[in-house]
Amino acid sequence: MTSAGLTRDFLAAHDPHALAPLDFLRARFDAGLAWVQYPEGLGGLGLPREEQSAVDEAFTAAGAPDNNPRRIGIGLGMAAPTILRHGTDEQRHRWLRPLWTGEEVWCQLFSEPGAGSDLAGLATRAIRDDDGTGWVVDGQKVWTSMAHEARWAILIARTDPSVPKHQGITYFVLDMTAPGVEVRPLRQATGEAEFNEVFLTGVRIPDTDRLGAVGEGWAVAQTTLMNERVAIGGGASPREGGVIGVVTDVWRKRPELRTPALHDALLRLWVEAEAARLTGTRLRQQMAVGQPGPEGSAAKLLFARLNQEISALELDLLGEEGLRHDEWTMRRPTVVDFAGRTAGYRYLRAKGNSIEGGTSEILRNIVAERVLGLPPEHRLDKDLAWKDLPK
Amino acid sequence: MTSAGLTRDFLAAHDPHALAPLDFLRARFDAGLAWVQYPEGLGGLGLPREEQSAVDEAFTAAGAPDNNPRRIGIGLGMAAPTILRHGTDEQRHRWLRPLWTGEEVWCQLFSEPGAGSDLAGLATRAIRDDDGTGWVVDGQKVWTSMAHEARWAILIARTDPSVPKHQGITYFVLDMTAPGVEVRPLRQATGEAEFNEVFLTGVRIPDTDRLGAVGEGWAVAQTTLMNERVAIGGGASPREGGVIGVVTDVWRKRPELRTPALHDALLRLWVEAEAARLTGTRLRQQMAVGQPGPEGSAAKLLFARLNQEISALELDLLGEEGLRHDEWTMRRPTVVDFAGRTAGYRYLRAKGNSIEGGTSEILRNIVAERVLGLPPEHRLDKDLAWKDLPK
Amino acid sequence: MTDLLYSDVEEELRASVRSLLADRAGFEAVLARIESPEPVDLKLWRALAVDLGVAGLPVPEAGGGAGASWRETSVVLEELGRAVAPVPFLGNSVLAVAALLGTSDPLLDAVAAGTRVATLAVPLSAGTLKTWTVTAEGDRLDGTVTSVVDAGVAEVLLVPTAAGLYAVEATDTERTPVVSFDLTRPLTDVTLRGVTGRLISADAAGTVERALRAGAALLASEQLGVAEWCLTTTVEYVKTRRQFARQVGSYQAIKHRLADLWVSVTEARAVARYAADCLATGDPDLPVAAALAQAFCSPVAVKAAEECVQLHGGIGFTWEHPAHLYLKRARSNAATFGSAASHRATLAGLVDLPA
Amino acid sequence: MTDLLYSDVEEELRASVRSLLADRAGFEAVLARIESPEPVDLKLWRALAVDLGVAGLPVPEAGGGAGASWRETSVVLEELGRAVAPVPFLGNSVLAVAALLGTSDPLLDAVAAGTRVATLAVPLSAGTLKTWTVTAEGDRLDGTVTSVVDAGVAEVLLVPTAAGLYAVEATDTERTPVVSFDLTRPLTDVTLRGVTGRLISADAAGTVERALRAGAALLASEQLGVAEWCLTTTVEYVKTRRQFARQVGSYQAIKHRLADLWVSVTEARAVARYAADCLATGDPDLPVAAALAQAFCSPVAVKAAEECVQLHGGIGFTWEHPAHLYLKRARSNAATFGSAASHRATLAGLVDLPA
Repeated sequence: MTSAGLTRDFLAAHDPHALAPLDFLRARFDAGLAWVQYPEGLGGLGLPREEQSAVDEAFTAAGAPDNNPRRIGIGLGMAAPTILRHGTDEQRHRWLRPLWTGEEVWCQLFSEPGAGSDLAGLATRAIRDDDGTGWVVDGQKVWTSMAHEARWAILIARTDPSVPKHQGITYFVLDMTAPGVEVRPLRQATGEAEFNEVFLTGVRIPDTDRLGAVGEGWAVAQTTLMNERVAIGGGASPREGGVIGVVTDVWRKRPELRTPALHDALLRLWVEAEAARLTGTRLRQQMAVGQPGPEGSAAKLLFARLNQEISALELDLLGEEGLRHDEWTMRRPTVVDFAGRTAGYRYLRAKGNSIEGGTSEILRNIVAERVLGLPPEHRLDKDLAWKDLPK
Repeated sequence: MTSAGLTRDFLAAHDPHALAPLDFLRARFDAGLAWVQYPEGLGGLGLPREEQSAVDEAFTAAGAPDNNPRRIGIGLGMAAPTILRHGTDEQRHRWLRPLWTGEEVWCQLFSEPGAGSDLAGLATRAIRDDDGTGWVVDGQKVWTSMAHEARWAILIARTDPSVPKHQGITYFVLDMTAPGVEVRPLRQATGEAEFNEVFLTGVRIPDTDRLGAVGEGWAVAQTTLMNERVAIGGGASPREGGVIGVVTDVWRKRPELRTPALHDALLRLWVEAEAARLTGTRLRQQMAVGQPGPEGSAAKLLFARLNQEISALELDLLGEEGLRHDEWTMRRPTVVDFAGRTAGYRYLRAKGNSIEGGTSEILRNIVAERVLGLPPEHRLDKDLAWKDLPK
Repeated sequence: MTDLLYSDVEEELRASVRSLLADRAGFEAVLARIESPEPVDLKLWRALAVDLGVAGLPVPEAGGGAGASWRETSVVLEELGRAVAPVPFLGNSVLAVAALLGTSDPLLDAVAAGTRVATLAVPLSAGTLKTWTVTAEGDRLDGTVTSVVDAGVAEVLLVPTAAGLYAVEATDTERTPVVSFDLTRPLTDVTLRGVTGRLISADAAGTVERALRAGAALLASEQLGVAEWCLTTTVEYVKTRRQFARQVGSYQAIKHRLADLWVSVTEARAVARYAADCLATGDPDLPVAAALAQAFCSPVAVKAAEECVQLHGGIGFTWEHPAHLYLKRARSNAATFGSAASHRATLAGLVDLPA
Repeated sequence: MTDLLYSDVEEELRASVRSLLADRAGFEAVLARIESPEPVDLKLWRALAVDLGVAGLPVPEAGGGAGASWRETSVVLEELGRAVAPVPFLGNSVLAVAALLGTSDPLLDAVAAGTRVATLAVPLSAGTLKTWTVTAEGDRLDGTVTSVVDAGVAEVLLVPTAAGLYAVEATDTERTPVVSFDLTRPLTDVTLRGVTGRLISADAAGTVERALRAGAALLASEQLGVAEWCLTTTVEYVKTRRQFARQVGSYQAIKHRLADLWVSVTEARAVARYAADCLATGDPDLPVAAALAQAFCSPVAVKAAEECVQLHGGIGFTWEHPAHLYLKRARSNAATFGSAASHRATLAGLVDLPA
């Protein structure tokens, strides 16, 4: 039967308004309509990924509850594909269902204060415990969204410092309620704390929560990171979707702010935003016909630059209003609300776009080396043991 | 006696309108009023360099002939200071007087097709001749202005390929009329040939025309290059001097070409040009009080970028006229006439500004490493013998 | 949904055109030709028009054309841009075809077949044309049009006047070659003194607007081709050129600039494809797509050509290296069918962002 | 000839101010203060004003000042910019002093001595002021002025009205703190309801114009200070921070960006010095110099602060790192005394480049 037919049947059998939302979501998962490209028994039907959007639309049209995908984005976008690809059957069955239904929130413990762009340089240590059934982890992670709400974390840690850095890393799933896990808010330039620092002190992880082989963590992490970049660059949007729509709205509604110089500056950015949007559309068309182009890196580079330039223009436009802010209170947002705050907030928050999820500098390296085939940077750190690297 | 007094006396004794120009110039040289900072007997009086401009002004006011400084710029700006610093007494006396009077034009044989930014990588070979009294030179030089009019060239050539590249170079003065010197025009994107390629085939140079010790040519060349950069960046100019004056003139005279977008673009460039001009003024004030700042590199970077952006704006302004050119004839100009040709000529010629005399990329390296103290580029070529370098 | 990809048919067409151009319009041949008495390569043109049949791609087969669409035309333009090939494609197969397509004039047959070269007598720089420099008294035309593309080799000129669009025999006019800034795209000043014209359309304004809009939409593909050649050539050069015993392309500042350029070219492809598709499908968004195409692709091509010259160092500044031809084409294109700034001003009206 | 260098006296003054700020306005202290109930550091202000005597540098000694010039003021502003120090120097020692200098009002004594803090009641964003939001009926003033710098701590407000410039006691007004985008430069909305004012000058327009022009000319030095701090701090950081076992500052793309930034800062220094010197010497080119100063230095400071955040990576985006304070100051300065674009428009009139 087709996914459309199965969806119809499911909705006929399960009234979204009668069932409790969690029961409805669990049933949907069990029917294989969560993510149809996943295997049967794991929320899917083994169908092409393209069929999912029609399924989602049918559920939305029927008024079905959703799993609050922005809240569980890290689980959906990064943990799940990694567990699916590298997990054991037991691990998949344990984690994927509550992940998808939103019962369990996930976070990502990758970056460290000393390992940002150079993620593989990480220093968090995992050492086999005495009885050999698990690991003891010590270290500090940073830039962790949702750590304060998360039940589980995907974690990479160094299990062998005596080999070159990419070889001594292992990938774990960490229970965030385990003793020794301390989460502290990390305040940003905006005054908020979207992110956290996570301190790990003698935290025990059972070996059954390791994902992939010991020392293979870097390869496993690639699955996570690849999915992160697709997620950040992705998303179809209509013309004037995103931050450009905010500033065009101001322009249209407030003719008293207009000047000839700002007019041309606005039009330049409108053109750039529309070009970036069409580039994203073309990328999705390529992916749909199975030509995954390298345009994903372009999309993320453009997204960051445009958000920054457009929000700066908005400040230019606002003049005195740009000198005034709404609040600097330390808050703990779970999703970034670009449109709901002041232009100043957008300006500051957008500065993070070229740092988080891969700096623009690293993305340019990736484009230059992987797309254009230019020679790699001179590196000392590929062959030396991690412990012998200059720090 | 002061240089002002000496100038007065000299002009009283030598009527510039009565003497033949060359005789007048020779007499001026012999009186030490050519370049007062040079030693006595070599056209100078050993006085501070700052006194020269008053002397020059007095000669100009008296209607004295000049030595056509743009035509002999390479001799004045590069060869002369190098000969003064590194030449023997005999060499100084042989070359400096006819150089300054303009009787003998000089050119510079440094760059090669394979050695542009990496000048020290040059491949032109000089080998001791059989009787040990001279050298035989073979190789190809490029980007040589005035080679077709020059009597002498300053030349660097490799005398020892078995040592690292900076150590195996020797500095010579080459007689451009010697057998085996072939000068071919090098046509540029503008259609003209300001420059030449110079092919050297078994050219003999007497050892008495070597400047500095064998193998010390790179150090000697630094004197030449330092003076080149000062020359390119230098020069006081009034507000709207240079290419910005050309485009402001078009703007003022032809209101029908104006648009709001171009207006702001023009003002941005006006601001940039004025900032660059003030930067040059400040540089000269620093040099005058003996604080030679590193602003010289900034001046050359700015000069190139501004010429390029301003000439592009002029094309934007001209619309249809920019589609039309004056001529593509292969000509051999001796000085670059930025103002006398079309906007399209300026646009094309300005592209050379960020390449000639040190590319903008190399200048940024210099600023980053020498001014900001950032780590040097990773290099393979400092310790390996020149002959063993990858080419 | 607009299709921004290339179809298999389009890729086959591209391969044929590229192969022909590689054979017949190599750089040395182009360089030799542009200073010769015959700067336009009419033999190459015939091979394109007659052998490959690309002179009238969007014209129905019944009308002498190939029965394809403007999308295929845009692919040909990409390749012509990559080769800066001196053929009268822009005048004939873009401007004249676009002008004639809306009419039922029989001239379209010959123009689409490539057997009679035609062009539209407007200044190449015109983004729109609101006044006419040629007047019609009955069927007698008088006046001058400057900087007309491909008029030097055209047999027929389509001349707009207040009274309508006329076809005139090119040999009846006085044609003065212009020293063009872009040597691979010679321009001609055309003067008509009592020349007899044949009325093709009473609506010159509408016809010219349609043709110039098609021109703006499709020129983006030529600009994409120019930019791609510059990017590809520069990337290859910096991989082989060594300075300080390292490939120039191993220096990170160079790498990042080329990465940024690649991003821009990637965007230009999406934008140019969008414009071509809107034109081919009669999408109501065409006015926006065409203005966007020029506002975006025009500076990208210039940037690519400028980086090409700079990153080649001295050699890129010589007459003997192809880079200057691309720089001149890119810069000339930036003033063709209206500047990027004028297209931004057009967009302001179209998308309700008033001054 | 304009002197664009720093005199020995200026360098000594710089050293004193820098040393005081290093002791008393370190980053942690500033960060703690900006969210406290007293965001402005009046103890530091007294040390500057009374101990160092920099509150009224251009005021003749007979008038309570230091008998120096606006050049020395600009050096103090460079240092205050380097420290983003929260003191009422801009309101008091630039705006109020400039407004009072042209008058013979005795208030200048106290303001120049730093014993009574004053500011000019105009919106900080104003490049020029053509209409007044406060009206005077006899000596009774009514109205509101928004976003006034240093009004929160000022004792005296200089209030422009159509009838002239008045001095009012700050405590007689209603002052509402603004949540300022730049936390180190708190703004205040000031409302006057029948407040008694003392007429200082009948020519409010001329006085305000003079003060705002001095503000524009001198703010460039603060912007230079901000830019210099950002450049220096970033250069130091990339020398020590390692990624991939290499100093971040060894990557050429980073090096070139910092070299370009150094060039811009070098230019900004020449431009800011020129403006300060023109102001100090009453040079007739002052209007051009002041507009140029803002048109050029304002974007340089923003660029420097943006590069500082980006090249610090994640740490530069945290509240605990000073970079964000400089970013906020630079961005806020870009909207202070008129935007760069508005100063370009002013230049258009001054140097005969009409629209």
